[in-house]
Amino acid sequence: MLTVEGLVAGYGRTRVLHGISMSVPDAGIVAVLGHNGAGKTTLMKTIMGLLRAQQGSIRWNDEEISRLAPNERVKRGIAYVPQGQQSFGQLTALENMELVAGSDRSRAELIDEMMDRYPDLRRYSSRRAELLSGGQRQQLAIARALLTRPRLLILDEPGEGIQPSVVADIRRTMLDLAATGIQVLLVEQQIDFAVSHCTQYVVVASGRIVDRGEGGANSVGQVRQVLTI
Amino acid sequence: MTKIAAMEEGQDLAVRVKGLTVAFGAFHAIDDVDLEVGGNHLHFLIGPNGAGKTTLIDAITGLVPYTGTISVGGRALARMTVQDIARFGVGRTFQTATVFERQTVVQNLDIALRGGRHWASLLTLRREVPERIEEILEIIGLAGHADELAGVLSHGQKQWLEIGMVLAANARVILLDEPVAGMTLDEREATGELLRRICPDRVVMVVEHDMDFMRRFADAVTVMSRGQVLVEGSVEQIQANQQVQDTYLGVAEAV
Amino acid sequence: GSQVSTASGGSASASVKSCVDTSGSKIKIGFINSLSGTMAISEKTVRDSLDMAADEINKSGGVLGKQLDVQAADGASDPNTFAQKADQLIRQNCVAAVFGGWTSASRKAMKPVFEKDNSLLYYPVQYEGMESSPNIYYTGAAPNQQIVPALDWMKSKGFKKLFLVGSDYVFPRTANKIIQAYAKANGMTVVDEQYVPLGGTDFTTIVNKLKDSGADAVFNTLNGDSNVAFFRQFASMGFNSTTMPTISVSIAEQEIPGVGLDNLKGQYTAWDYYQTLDTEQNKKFVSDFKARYGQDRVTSDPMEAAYVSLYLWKAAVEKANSFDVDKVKANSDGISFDAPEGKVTVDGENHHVYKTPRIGQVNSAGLIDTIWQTPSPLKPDPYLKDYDWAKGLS
Amino acid sequence: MKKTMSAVIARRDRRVAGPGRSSWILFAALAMVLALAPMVLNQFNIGLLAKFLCYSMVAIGLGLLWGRGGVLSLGQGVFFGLGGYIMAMHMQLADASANGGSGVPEFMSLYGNGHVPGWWLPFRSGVVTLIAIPVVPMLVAWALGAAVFKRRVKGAYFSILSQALVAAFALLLIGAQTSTGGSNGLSDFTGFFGYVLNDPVNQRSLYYLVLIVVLVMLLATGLLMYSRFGEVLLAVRDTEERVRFLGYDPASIKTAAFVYAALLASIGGALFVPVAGIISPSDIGVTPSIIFLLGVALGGRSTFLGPVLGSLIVSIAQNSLSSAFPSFWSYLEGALFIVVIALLPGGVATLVPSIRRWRRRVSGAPGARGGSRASQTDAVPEASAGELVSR
Amino acid sequence: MDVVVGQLLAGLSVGSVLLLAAVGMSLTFGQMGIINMAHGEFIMIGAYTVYMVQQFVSVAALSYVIAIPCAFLLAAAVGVLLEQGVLQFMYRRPLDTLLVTFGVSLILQQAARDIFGAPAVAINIPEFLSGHVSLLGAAIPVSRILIIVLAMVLVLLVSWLLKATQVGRRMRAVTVNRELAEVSGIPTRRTDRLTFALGSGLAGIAGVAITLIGSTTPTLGSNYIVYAFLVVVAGGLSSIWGAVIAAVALGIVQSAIAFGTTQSIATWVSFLLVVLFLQWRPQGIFSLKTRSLA
Ligand SMILES: Nc1ncnc2c1ncn2[C@@H]1O[C@H](COP(=O)(O)OP(=O)(O)OP(=O)(O)O)[C@@H](O)[C@H]1O
Ligand SMILES: Nc1ncnc2c1ncn2[C@@H]1O[C@H](COP(=O)(O)OP(=O)(O)OP(=O)(O)O)[C@@H](O)[C@H]1O
Ligand SMILES: [Mg+2]
Ligand SMILES: [Mg+2]
Repeated sequence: MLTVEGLVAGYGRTRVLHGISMSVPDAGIVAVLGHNGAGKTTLMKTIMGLLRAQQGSIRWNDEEISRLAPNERVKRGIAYVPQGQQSFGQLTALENMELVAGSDRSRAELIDEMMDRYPDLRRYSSRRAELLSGGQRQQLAIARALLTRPRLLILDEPGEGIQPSVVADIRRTMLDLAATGIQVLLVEQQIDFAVSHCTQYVVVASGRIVDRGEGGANSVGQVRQVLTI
Repeated sequence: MTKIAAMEEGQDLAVRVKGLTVAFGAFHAIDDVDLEVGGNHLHFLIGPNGAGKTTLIDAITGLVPYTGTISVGGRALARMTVQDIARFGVGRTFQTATVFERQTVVQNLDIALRGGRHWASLLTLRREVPERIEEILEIIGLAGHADELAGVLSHGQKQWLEIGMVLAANARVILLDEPVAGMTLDEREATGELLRRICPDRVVMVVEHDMDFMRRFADAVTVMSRGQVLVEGSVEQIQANQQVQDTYLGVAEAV
Repeated sequence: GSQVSTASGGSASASVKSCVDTSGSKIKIGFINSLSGTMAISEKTVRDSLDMAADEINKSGGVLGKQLDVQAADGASDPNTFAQKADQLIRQNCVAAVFGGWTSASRKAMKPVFEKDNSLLYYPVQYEGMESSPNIYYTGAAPNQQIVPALDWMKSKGFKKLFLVGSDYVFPRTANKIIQAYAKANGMTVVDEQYVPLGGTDFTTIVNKLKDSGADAVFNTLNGDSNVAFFRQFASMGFNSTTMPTISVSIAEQEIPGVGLDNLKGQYTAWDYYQTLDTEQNKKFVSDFKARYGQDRVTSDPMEAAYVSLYLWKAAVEKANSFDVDKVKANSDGISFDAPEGKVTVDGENHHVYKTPRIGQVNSAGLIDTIWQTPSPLKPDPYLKDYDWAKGLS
Repeated sequence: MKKTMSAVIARRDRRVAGPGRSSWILFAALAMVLALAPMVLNQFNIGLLAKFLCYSMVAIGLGLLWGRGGVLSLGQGVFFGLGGYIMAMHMQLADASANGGSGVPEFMSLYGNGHVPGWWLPFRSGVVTLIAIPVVPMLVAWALGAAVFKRRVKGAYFSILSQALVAAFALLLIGAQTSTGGSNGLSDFTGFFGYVLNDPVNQRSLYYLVLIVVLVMLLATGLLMYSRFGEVLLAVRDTEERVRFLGYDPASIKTAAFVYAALLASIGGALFVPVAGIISPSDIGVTPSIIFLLGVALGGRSTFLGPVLGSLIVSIAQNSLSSAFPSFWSYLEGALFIVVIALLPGGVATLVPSIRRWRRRVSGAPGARGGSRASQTDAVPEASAGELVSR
Repeated sequence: MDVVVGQLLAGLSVGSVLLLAAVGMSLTFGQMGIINMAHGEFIMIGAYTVYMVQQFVSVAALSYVIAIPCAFLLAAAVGVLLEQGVLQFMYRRPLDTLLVTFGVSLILQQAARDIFGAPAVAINIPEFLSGHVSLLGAAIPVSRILIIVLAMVLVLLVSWLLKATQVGRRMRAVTVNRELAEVSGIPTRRTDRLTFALGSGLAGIAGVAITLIGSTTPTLGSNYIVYAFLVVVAGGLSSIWGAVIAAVALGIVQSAIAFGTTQSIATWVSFLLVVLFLQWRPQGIFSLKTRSLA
């Protein structure tokens, strides 16, 4: 269970988040929606520890983690797929995966599993990541996150720049994961999909939560309305 | 510095690609592609990840070496440098928005506006915000952010700024690499309208994975796959194509 | 301002007014040595012996009854800094005379300053010669008091084929020109002449060349650190003092441990002073120095020449009974001093001093024994005017 | 969105490029102080100040090249040296032929064969010399810049190359002893274009000449910095490849800045010779070339006046501290590099706005967040727009 | 013939010294992007370690055996101090590290001068290292052979570490994308420190070896720094094998020129050759193509 309370954060002197409170329950998907520049990515970065929380608390399974280094948070079971198809450009696709997976045998199997899921990663496993296409890199990023065996997976617009069939696949993966008890925190622009499949949603505007509610197809209209205002 | 005369108003602008091959070692990212993109409409380029769409744009803008010919408005681009192609009037945006993060929005646009002008104009001071930039600021909806550093803009705002820069540079051929990725529905709508507005008298080619967006705005579509052109045609034709559904759209879209 | 006229452009010096203050109980003098940078290694030792001399003089009543007030400057191993600091010492600190400098570059840089300000510099290091300034006294060896005697000695030992190795700067290049001329006139041949950049440590090629050259001796004008690398390479290719005698003109006592006694034992040097000299004055000098700076310290030729320079100035001032530069100069000729190296005498004509050239050999204690010396102090001849073979040199 | 007219004007105002009013006031004050300095300083110190001003010319050029263009040149000594040696050769030849002399500089007869090498001869002419001082270094910089930048050698690569070049240049000078004076360099000058160098009145005139040159350079650099060229240069620094797609050739832009910096360095070197009376390889080697950067960094590398002020401060500090405490100065110099670059990357100049901001915050004045002037924000060169925490 | 062999060997040995000086740098500069101007001073620390060890251990050979790990640790410790104290705040502006570390080098040099004095200190070289062996008719000093071997061992070690171990992968990943590394669960701070310590430690070992051929003075390292940078740059940052080729080529070219002309000209020409080489291959011998615009 991830609980965020009164979170205030920003870049240098500019505040972006003005007191965000929300929580991700032990099972299910929480969708974060909002316009460009609303602060969604900033919120994810703060939860991961890339940005310091100036105020407020971040609790993960009854532990205060807002002072921990990002890699410590990963160790505790939070994984993050940042926006923008990021990967370690100079390393090959395989090295990218080995990097987070360690070296014991079960991990090797896990990598194999990932490559089954995303065949391009197998095909181009020895190509340097920066030479991959945007979509291939995104698949790699998700694979990397899953390799840390997270209990909470944070996805920042995972479908961005991905071909529709793979997006569908990613979504399926996500729903599968959610079904196996992994919590998912999803930033998404595709309101229809996000709202209808999530358990809860929040709408962020100018660094504040302006609306929240239960997920489901019925809520789509409501969210649409909030977002067009 | 060789002077490249920019394309003129009313000139035939069409981008013609013939027998284009881009090879990285033994791997052909683009393999013998023929393509023609005409002016005055929104041309979409879609295809699976890794199909070679970005590489195609790279080739047109002079970033990667290739064999075959690419011409714009009848002029072959081979052997022109990146900057000469840009001066000639070919503008592009990038899959991950690249703007001058530590300069303000106005400065970004001003730099774009000056590209390719006579060097002496670089020695002048910017005494006020040029009219054209004010206009563009309104068009791209960043008037309220004019004095902010581009680095603090959100992802989507940066993409708008990039489009604005291409407009400021007065590009006649505009190649956009996933311009609406990460935008909300209404922002996509706005961007689409924006593209509609700029496309008369220009060639606008958009690479996109957002099918709703494509359906709504595309006048013509080219589908690439594995470095080759799969099909070309209208939105309806594309959607009806079985191959496109298999390799690209997948089940989810078919639903 | 004044333009250069057809009359003498450089004689502005006569009109320069000195600001030296002789009214109080103290008189200011300046020491200028590199305390930082690459030359600090050598020049610091000179500063030490200058300090000692100043203290001695002050203890024994000063100069003309005035205590020496030392103004210290750092030349930072940089000619331009030497020039600037010398100017500062003269015009800002108003010193009566300045002592120091080491490299030719530093001296060349300071020379115009002393001439324009009409002040005095005492320069304590052996050098390449071909110079004499009305405002500088050179208390180190002129070429005829070091290089030429070394060559005479080599000739007497029957060395015929010389291999020259040096650092790439003025002193080695000029010294080697002299050697070439000497060899030509004396039936010797120079089989090769090699230079490394200052501070260079790569001697593989040079030693390979030496091996194939058929030389029977090496004349070494390498500076400082390069000697270490040279002698290491030299030794590891199987050379030693018997298979390939080497005479060095820049290795003094203090450099021996760093170069490595094993590599140097039995090799030859040419100087005018060694710590082992058996004179009363030297015994006192060495023991005073050790008492002051530590028993493990050694003394060397430039240190001694610096120490002597302060006493020579004192003697000239006292003879002139004035600190005035022109008067000191007028009274300098023939001034002599019983130095640790023996009697030294100022030559008023060329501003150098009479000194006794000595060939030394590195002993197993890491000091240098005198194995040959001229019977009496030699008249300095910076331009080698008295040597026929040197006619074409200047 | 509706705005009142005044708000629009105010906004436009802020978007106009150029140094702020306080910079001009500071500039005027600096010019004033330096112009009046000879009234209070003695002759020796005037000479010293002139020398420091010559160094600061190199710094001004670096401010544009490094601060704006992000090109860290460790090789400005090459250009300082070119200017210096060209001037020195002329002065040597002029001295040697004055008073019916042989026309051969003394060191050539001492170390060489007594002939003036052919490539010295053009510099007998004062006109050729005055043309060569700007032209030769600019050509060298252009050739180098065009070659290197065109091949997209940048960042650390360029810095290291430039360092190697200056090392090679110094070696060349030292090696060519008979024609360059070797490590001794060239010194012992009496006249400067017909004027006796040693004359106090002439020395004062020389000081004013140097001062005027510095002020002109400052003005020119300031204008360049805030011109569109300056903005493009900044863009090239941050995202070099991106500007290509807007029709610029980043190599040309960087080369232009490099050539400009070379020009200033060369003039600095040329004036240094009559002022200091000597030029030698140790004035232009690896270390001096890096020390030039210290002043620039201290004053604020991308500010208008920072480089000059910083380099004057460093020169004065070095001069006053190195004699008294030679080892202390080495430590201090090292510490300055560390502290300034690591903690104050914008130089002391950036302290001013942050102090002002702090004062405003303390006094609780409204609009404390306002002033997002471009000139203020980009004074912090590398601090990323989003300062992320790292433990 | 034996002249050619002799010069080739000479070149090889010169090259291996350069390589030794550059191995550590290929980690700190090549991998981390830190332009460590104080690298030469880490070499110097290694050299003085030999001197210090010899104060307690009089058997020369033994003292060298002890000095190698000591030098590694000492240089690594100073490296960690530097990384912790300053460099960790500067990963976002790599070019600035050049100047900061230049400051550090000034301080370390002066400190050495104050502690050990300016003149070269006496170092005892093991008896068996001061001879030479004949190879194909040319003589080559034993110490040089040792240096060649040492350089090769270190290179192999480093390249194995980078390519084949998890630690090595992490080292590379952290420089590529620091933030991404952090959120991927890599302990970036620890990795940085480790990489820098390793690079500095290797410089220390190089220092031990360099006492065999030159003098041990406070400025010892600064003689090698410009060259070491050139070697890494010409080799290409991404690969240590590039540095190997560059160092050996530079060594051989330099020896060849030195044989025909003088050492000064050789030094000068080899600088220019590197500049020209970079004209031809701007990213070094082994370069990576990249798609990114930054
Ligand atoms: N590095 C930064 N430095 C300063 N301000 C920033 C930075 N990154 C973002 N911001 C500011 O924070 C605000 C929120 O940005 P954020 O990236 O969190 O938005 P978002 O909701 O993720 O938008 P998008 O949907 O476009 O990704 C933006 O308006 C922007 O001005
Ligand atoms: N420099 C390069 N070296 C090797 N392979 C490359 C290089 N650049 C691109 N590729 C490969 O070429 C193929 C096409 O890449 P491209 O970026 O054009 O795809 P794309 O169609 O834009 O995909 P996406 O929609 O995911 O952005 C990919 O498989 C990519 O890995
Ligand atoms: Mg976002
Ligand atoms: Mg793409």
